[in-house]
Amino acid sequence: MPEVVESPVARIHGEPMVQLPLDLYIPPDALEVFLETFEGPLDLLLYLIRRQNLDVLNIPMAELTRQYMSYVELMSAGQLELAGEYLLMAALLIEIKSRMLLPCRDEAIEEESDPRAELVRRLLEYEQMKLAARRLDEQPVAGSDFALVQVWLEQAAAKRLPEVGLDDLKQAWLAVLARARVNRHHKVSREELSVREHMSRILRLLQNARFAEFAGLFDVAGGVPELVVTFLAILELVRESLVSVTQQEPFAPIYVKLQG
Amino acid sequence: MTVNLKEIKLVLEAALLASQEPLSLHALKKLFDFELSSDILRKLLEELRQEWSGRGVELVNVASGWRFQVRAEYQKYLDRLNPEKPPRYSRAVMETLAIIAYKQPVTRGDIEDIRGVTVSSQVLKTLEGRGWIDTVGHRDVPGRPALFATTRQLLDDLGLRSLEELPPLEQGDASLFALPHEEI
Amino acid sequence: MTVNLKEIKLVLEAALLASQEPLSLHALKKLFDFELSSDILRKLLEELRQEWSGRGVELVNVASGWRFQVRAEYQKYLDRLNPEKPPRYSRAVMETLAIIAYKQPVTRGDIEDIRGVTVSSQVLKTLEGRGWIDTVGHRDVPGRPALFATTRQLLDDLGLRSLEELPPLEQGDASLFALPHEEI
Repeated sequence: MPEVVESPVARIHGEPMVQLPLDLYIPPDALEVFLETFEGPLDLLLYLIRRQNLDVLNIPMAELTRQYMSYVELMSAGQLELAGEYLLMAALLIEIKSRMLLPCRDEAIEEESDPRAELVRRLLEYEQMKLAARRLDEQPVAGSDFALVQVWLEQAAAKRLPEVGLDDLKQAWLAVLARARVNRHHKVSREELSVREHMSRILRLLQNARFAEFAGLFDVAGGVPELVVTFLAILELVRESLVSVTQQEPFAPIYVKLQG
Repeated sequence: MTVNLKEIKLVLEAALLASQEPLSLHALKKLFDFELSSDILRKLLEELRQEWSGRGVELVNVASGWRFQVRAEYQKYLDRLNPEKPPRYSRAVMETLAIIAYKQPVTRGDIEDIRGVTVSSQVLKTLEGRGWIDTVGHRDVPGRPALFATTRQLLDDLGLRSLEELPPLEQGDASLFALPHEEI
Repeated sequence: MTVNLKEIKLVLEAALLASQEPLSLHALKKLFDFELSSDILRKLLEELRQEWSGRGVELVNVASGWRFQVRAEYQKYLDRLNPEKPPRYSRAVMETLAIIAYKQPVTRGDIEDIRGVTVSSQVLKTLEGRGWIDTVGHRDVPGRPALFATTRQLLDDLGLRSLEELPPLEQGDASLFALPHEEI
């Protein structure tokens, strides 16, 4: 015979109670605890059937209903709202019993016409799920019943720097323009950019050597446009007072100095 | 590229040891900048599993892929390091999980029909929060109730590859179920 | 209790593999319900370290104890697994960079004039730290503010040969992006 599961009905003062002493007075607190051990009317019915070794398919309705009602009465005395679902089941049990008391019209009772059939089906289905829940609960669970392996991995090495693309830069610039509403004033052309690039180049060069010879700033190999742009860059630097251009006397070397 | 199989296996091992999540074949292939066939990969993983047999840690294949985990027999030692265990779930939670696992997809109403009691939102939230169930659709009836199913995460956490590996359903005391032709 | 040294080593290995944090000798001793001397423990850990040499994962002794970690040479493989989305610079950083790129050389004041908000030192430090801007001089006005310009490094990182290759800003573009996500 497969195991009949006898989980404690209640714990009173820490002591598990497997059987509820029906003939004893149950203190209200204990009843509450007792109720919590059942997951509902089906669970209670199953308990009664299993405890009494009743045949599920041949439930003696009178006895079962009587026992069930004695529990439900105890229950409703304490917490009526909790007993709601139990009372519904009580009604169903009494209905089944009444129908079974009615005389049968046919000689043979069809299996399907047995009013207990639906209840039995539900009891069996619930019991199956109840057992499945227990098996699932016994299944080892990752993290609590067995640890997962995870060795240390250097995260710092994996840290990545933000990537910036040309389009990001362009979007950022356009956003600036949009917000400043100075689109026209700040329109930057390629020519201006190359001038600005040379301005930075010259300034960088002068950082190291405070001054440089004017002619030395030009890269002749770069061609005419390069020379023009370099010249414009120097003019722009002078205009922005970033550099000064000096010449002691005509035809003497011209020097470009960092201002200040 | 001249990476031999031994080296590939070391890379696989390192990646699996470093990852808490199971790694799928697809993910494992990404470790290499050359094409690695699924057949070879499976063969190497099988070899790795063999090599790790008889140790405190085992290589297992679960729903989402492969992972290393501590062998059950060794867990008791590790438990001494962290004695407190997470509390177990209530019967209401486990019964709800069982119904969703074995009858999926089910609505809350289906669960309540089977259990014979209302299912509290808290129970469903607990399971959803754990990543063990999620909503996979809605039944086309009035109210369009959500249909719940179990997730891959549940299978992973239980160390299973598919729902078929769930414990088989057992019937209660079958011997008592005689045909109901007797009188009351 | 008859636990042999081989078994103890398997337990140590399992515990160390399952722990991301280093485990001290003190913690490792707690794995066993019998006294394990520090000498034996150290000897076993040393043996374990030897056994793991030449693999993708190594056992190391760091300040707070022992741990397994992925060997540096194997890091590159694992990086392929999680091509996490690269972080992005804030709008302040990007706009500042754009202003410096298109209007260089500029002072912090220039940038603030154009953006209409103050520029935090952090923003400039981020860009300097990345090697994308540097100071090319000082404007000869009171306070002698630093002049910022973009560097060769920025061009290299953007794959450009010169600033002229920065995206040209045509009229159409400007209007297209005129008021994209204007915020106060």
